[in-house]
Amino acid sequence: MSGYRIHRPGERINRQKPLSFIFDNVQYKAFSGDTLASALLANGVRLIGRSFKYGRPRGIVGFGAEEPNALIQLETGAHTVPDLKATQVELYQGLLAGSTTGYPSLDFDLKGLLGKFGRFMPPGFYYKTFMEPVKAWPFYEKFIRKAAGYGRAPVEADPESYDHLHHHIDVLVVGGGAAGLWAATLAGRAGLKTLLVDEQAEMGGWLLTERRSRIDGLSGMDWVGQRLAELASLPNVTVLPRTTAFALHDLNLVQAVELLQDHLPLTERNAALPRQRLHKIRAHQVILASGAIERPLVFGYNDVPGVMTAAAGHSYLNRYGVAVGREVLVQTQNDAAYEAALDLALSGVKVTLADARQGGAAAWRQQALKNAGAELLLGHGIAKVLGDKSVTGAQLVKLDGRNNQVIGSGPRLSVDTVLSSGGLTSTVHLFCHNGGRPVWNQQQLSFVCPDEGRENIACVGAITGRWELSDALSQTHAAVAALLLGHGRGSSGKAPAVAHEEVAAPRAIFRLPDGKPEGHGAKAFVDYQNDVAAADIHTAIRENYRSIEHVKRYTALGFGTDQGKLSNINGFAIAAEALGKPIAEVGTTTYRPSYTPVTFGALAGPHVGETFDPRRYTAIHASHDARKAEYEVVGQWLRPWYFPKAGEDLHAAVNRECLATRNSVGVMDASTLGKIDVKGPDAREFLNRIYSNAWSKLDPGKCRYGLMLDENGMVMDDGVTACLADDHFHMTTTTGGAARVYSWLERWHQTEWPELKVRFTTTTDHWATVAVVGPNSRKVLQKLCTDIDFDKEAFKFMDGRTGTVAGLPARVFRISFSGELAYEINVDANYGRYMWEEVMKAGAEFDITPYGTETMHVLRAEKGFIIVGQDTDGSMSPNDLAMSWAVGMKKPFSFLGKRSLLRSHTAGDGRKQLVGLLPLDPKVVLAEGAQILSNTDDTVPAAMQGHVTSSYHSAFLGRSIAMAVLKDGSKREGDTVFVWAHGKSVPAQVVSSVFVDKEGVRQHA
Amino acid sequence: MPKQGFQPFMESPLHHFKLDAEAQPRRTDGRIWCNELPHLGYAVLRGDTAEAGFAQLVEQVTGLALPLKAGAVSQGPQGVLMWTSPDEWLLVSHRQRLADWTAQLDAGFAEHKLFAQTVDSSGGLTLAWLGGTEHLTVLRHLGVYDFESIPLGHMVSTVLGKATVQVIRLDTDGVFVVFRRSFADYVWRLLRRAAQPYGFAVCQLEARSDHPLFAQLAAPRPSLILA
Amino acid sequence: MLVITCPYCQEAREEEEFSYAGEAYIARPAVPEEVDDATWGDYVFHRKNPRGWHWEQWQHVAGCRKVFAVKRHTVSYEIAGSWTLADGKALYLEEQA
Amino acid sequence: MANRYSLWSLIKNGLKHHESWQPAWKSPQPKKNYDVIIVGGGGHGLATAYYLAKEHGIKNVAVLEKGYLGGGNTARNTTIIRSNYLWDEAAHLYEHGLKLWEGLSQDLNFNVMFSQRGVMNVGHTLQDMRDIERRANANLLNGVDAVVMTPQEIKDMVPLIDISHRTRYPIMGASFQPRGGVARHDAVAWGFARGASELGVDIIEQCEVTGLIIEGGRIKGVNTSRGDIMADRVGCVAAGNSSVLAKMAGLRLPLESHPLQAFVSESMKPCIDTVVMSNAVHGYVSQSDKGELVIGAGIDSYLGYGQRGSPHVIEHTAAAIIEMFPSFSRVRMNRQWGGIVDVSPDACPIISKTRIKGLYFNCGWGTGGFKATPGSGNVFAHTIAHDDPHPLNRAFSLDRFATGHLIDEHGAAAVAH
Repeated sequence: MSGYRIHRPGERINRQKPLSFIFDNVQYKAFSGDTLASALLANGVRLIGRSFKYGRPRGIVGFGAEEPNALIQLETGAHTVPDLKATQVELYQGLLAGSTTGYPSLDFDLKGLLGKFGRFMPPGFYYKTFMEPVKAWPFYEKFIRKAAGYGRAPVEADPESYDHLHHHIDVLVVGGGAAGLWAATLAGRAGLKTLLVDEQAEMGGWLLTERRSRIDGLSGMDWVGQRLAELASLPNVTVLPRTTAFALHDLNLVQAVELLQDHLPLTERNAALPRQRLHKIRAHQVILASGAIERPLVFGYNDVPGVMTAAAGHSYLNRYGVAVGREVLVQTQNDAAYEAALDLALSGVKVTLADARQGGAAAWRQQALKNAGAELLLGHGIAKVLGDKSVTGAQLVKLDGRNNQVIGSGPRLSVDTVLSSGGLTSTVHLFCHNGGRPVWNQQQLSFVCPDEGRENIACVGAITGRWELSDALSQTHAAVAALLLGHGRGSSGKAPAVAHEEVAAPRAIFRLPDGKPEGHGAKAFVDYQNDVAAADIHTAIRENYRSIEHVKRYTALGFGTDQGKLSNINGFAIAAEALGKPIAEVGTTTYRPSYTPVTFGALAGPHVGETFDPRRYTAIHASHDARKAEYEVVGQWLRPWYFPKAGEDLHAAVNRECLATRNSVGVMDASTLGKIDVKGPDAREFLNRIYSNAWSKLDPGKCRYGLMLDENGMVMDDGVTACLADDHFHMTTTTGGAARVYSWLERWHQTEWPELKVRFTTTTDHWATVAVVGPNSRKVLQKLCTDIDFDKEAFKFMDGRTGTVAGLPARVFRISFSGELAYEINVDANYGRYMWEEVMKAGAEFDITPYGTETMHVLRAEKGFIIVGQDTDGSMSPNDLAMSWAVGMKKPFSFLGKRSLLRSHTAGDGRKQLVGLLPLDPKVVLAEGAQILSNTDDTVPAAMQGHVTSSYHSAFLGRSIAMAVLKDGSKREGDTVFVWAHGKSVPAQVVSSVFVDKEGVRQHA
Repeated sequence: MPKQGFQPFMESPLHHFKLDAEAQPRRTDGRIWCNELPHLGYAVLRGDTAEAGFAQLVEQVTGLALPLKAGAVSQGPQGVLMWTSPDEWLLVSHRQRLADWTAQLDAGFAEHKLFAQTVDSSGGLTLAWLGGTEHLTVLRHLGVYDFESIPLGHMVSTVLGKATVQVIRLDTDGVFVVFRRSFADYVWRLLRRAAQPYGFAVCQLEARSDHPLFAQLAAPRPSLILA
Repeated sequence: MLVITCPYCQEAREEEEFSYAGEAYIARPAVPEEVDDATWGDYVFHRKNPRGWHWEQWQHVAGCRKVFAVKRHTVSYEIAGSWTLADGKALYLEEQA
Repeated sequence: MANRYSLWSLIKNGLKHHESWQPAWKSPQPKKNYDVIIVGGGGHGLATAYYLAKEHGIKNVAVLEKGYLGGGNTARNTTIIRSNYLWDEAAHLYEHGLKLWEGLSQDLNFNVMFSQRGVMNVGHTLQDMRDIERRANANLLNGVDAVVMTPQEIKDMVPLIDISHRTRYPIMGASFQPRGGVARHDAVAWGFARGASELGVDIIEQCEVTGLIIEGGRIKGVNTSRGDIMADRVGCVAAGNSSVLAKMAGLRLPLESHPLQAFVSESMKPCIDTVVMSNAVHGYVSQSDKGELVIGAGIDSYLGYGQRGSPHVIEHTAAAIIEMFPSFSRVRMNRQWGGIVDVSPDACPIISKTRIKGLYFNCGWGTGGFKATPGSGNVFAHTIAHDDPHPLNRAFSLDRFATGHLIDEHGAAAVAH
């Protein structure tokens, strides 16, 4: 047992609230305020996982978002979450967690055995092997996949919900440490609408750990308390803890995810509240105060459980009351780690501090440490750590003062814990997400954000390389004051006073030498999560992967879920050394969102489940439900597909619906068709331009079918348009094309022909449309309507009337998509269901039969009418559809798409045309999507002649029919072709696509 | 327009939620209160403000000044007239009154040979009222527009999720949300879902004679059940 | 995510309210039948696709439904301005001259 | 090969502390003259150079890359490989590519980790299913493997997918290409670079082409950030930047460059063993060998070279993935990025000569370029070597936009009845 509890003044745990939790099937005790990591350490648990490539034992290294190793699986069943960092999991009573790696067990891992051969697994070793024999790769891959990966994906649907919240604010402050709190205070005092977010449960940043500083005479956390109280009193300020700003996009759009309930036991979560909330924040001004993260030094076996960052050791001690070890070696190259060593020593831990610098820290710090009883070794570095599953000691070497070379051996220490500090790395991620570049600061040894920030993005505190609190706060004050001045607001208050302390410069050392050429000694890890060692970077560069992006991609440096927070700068520095270039020239890899991982659920927010996409219903839907309709999804709409009676399947129902309609009367809900009111003195001219056929001579009271082409000459939509008055038209479009056509009309009018006086208004939702179809449809209408003359001569096919149906004002069009005598009644949709039910009542004596889209498809196919999108696919011209009758090539204005019809290929031979097909066996229904061959003995690749677009059993004809597009189809009537699907071919005869009533007697009846 | 006799057979786009059955008197708690104002009359008004007589005719018929500024709303006890586009307005009133107005307007447009029209959209639109202290927050959950910035007497046309809506702000008490019939189910579910954390309740809406929209509820509520 | 000012609604709105409507001011041949296949194909398909400033059309589909012109930089996504089609065209032609 | 990779080479080099590995490719100074210059050092460009050297004996070739090798779309795609295209021309072209993939690791002696785990396209509507049938039958008759699956067969293969009717767009079936799959994207560029370099091709990184030298309607060479480099034949393979290069030659291309976004989850144990794509709900997903879910998001509607897109596109894609895989709601996105895709009007590539003699373009791959990498390089090399298209890319010339002979792979438009 290495770690243990120790009382610390100002600790952030609540000893009055003991908790218990389970990790890998063992129950442990902890306190409210612990993280899973602090609780595990307090219980002496060190081995948390196995490494990615070599299966090496791994333990906790950090204490926050930077943690590379301690990836755990939280909870089980529907609530399970993979890959959480133990350092970020707030502990709650009854928490259940487990390790994610290790097979067959964490303690005894097979990959760990293989990993002993790690010297034969250089970077890119996958690319260099597993190639022979060719067929064996799937076998290798299976093992590689199993060996890789951390947690397990949940298998049950997520029982919790997520939402989004948009903000439009003046100032967003990212980071609730000293700098962020002060920035928010100043912005808040200036009356600006301000939002402060911080990823942790408690504001304070590094002040949560650091105990010695005094700000304006107050202890750090007292000052934090004062700030929070003030911010809470300002109505224009919002403070969101547990909220991680994870992405910054153009124009200061910041995405942040707030963990609303993750810190609560599953049983205490409020089902009415989301688990997490995605904040989408538009801020005029972003102030980045995201601080810095301490990086470790790179040395031999620096991955043995028990090796941590000094900041982590320090934080576990002061924040959580956990001493991470009894005998601790602190290795540093800077002054800050002395604080950790000092607090540990003062807490009774036996501390040795090795400083890579010959001169060590500022004298006062050295003295303080010695006074606390710690041993100090200047000019020393760790050559390698001893121990396997836990640290047992360390071998030190003496370092040259200038070159990073070993000049002698050092002591071999017996310790149970090693803390290392390689200096701080500014958290520049957000600054760089949309194009900002960090700059290398050789004094502070970090890529930092420039002092001047970017337009509307200010950077304050440690993100600019201000490591010392006094510097950070004075820079913050100056930067925010300047900014407020820029907004025309003064700032109130003086910069917080913090005593300046003397600091010795850090040493520019990243990889501690062990006296051996790189690759010969103990593996020294740069990226823990991806098992990238210092030698791997050298190897990659030797192999000419010299761009830092190549180094990253070849070795996987920084690709983990920690996104290289600990490893990047060390990796860049080692690459720089191998390349013989300064770090600044090597540059950084690209920073990409997200800063820390964010659930898909939070990204999707409310747009899942019943609100994933609108379900659009017609006004008559309840009637269809009552008649037990099955539905078809058409665009966003739900349309009745067929209306099965008891015991009927699709085919039985459709046969019945078809026969009833052809023989008596059927009724269909056609409300989903797009409807556009087109009006103006130039409406007719506009239609001439937008449709391929002519509209000049359509009289009021008449309807016409129109084809719309795109400029490529291909059919994009069709529908019937009725002339209501000389300057007024009721246009219909396909259901799926409604929005597109509406936009199409507006765009052509506004961009190309603004001089035409015409306007378009969508009326799709206003009209409920009921199609009454069949020989008895007239009789039904006559029963419902007294003010329209339905006589066949008075109200002809393709006529339209306005009048009263069932007492309702209505537009009635005698149009037919079935070849039958048929009428479409349009009424105000609020009366839609009433109209439908009145039609049902009036039609009862004729056994009126509601039908859905499937019957509609059969009826129209019997007449050879196309459905855009089914019989066409964006490559069909009107000629290809045998619809040149709907193209007015002589119209004066060159309508949309006309010119394209004249192009050499479009006008040429050898294109496919729409035809009818009759299978020689009338019982065989061809497969829609079947391909057509001219010969049965065609071999692959076969010369495909076209395909079947629509195919049905026609109950009316008592046989199967089909529509197809066929190469040169217009000239092939009478040919026998072979219709091929999944290896079977069926002979069919090419015929006209009009199967029923070629003369049109029925629709004109 | 049909006479009152037919109204019992009208169905609002939200009828399947049976809001009447769920509605309770509004209380002054922190909840989100919401309900539909069903069966109002809507007309899209198209015209050219540069044409002499157009604005005058509209005001003469409706008693509502034609709003010329983007997003502006004219209101009176008989209804509202909202700017939706430089040549387009949305008129909302009681169905019967609206039918009378549009008939008069169309006759007037024809008489004065104006390039203008009305398009009845009463079947295609509906309107919900959303109130409670956090009602703007509910909208902020769903839409990217800065809803807190809508001035009183203004409307904004924007998106909530994947639906286009008009949000009308007449006072600080709540907002009116106009949406299309076929999206009504979706918009209602979205609103309900977003409001849930604050406590969502359907409230009874009272006719208020002085209010441009609540006044329109004065007519008897039709039965929603079809025989 | 872009923020686009609609010259009709006279307000900056988020991208989600708009629909992109392609390159602006593509001239449709006045008499399409008089141009050859290549010229027609050029009009239908070929685009400037610049890496830099681009005159393009956006439609405010969730708002006033108007189509208008936007001058936007295709690398920085900076927007120089937005205009009604007519106003923008004058400026565009001036720039091209 | 001087530095042949094998298990033996790993052991040998391991014993020597990996100090004896040779550069995977050489980085020479550019010469003044080459027989052929390839502009663009991504997968397609490097493959072109490799096949020029290997199959056509043209080894005096330079590949010019403005950044680092494979740093464009090669590094930014979602690594899906399939050949189940609808139209004959496209199916034959992509199938040619797929066949090359099947032997690529061995040919290059570089394991590109081509994993034939299959690619599934799910259908959610009756029209989707018609299109799936049509495509599958066309594929089979073109010699491309294809299977049509029922929802239960889908569920058996992908247990985490939701085939219930709870979903907004219930899954009705799928087409499946068993030979499709994924590969390690970076490795493809490196493997071709190494292979080409070995055959004598000069690979020049950090060399930006700033102009094309054209005299009398013939290409003579290029201006670069590292000086002028001359060649009688120049092949441009610059994906999203093709229009920029074309402008240097006074050409306009039927292309628009758009940001395409993608993201990956954290690494998890194997949970999805194939590639699942859905056009209807706009999302596709596979799992990398490292364990990350690799998810393709939408393409932003507007023109852009910014290698970043709008966050709402990512949000919609996450919603689409959850719609199909409700349990992935609790999985976390680790990293997102954008690439620039050059989209042609018919969603098919342009592999073509131009009116400038000796100047060739290979572009317009849109979102489908990665899968074609070897095939694209192979036929483009032929086109350049012979100054005449390979039979497989003859249909993909620029003149189709004048004649109207498009190869419309947009797929059927949404059903419109």
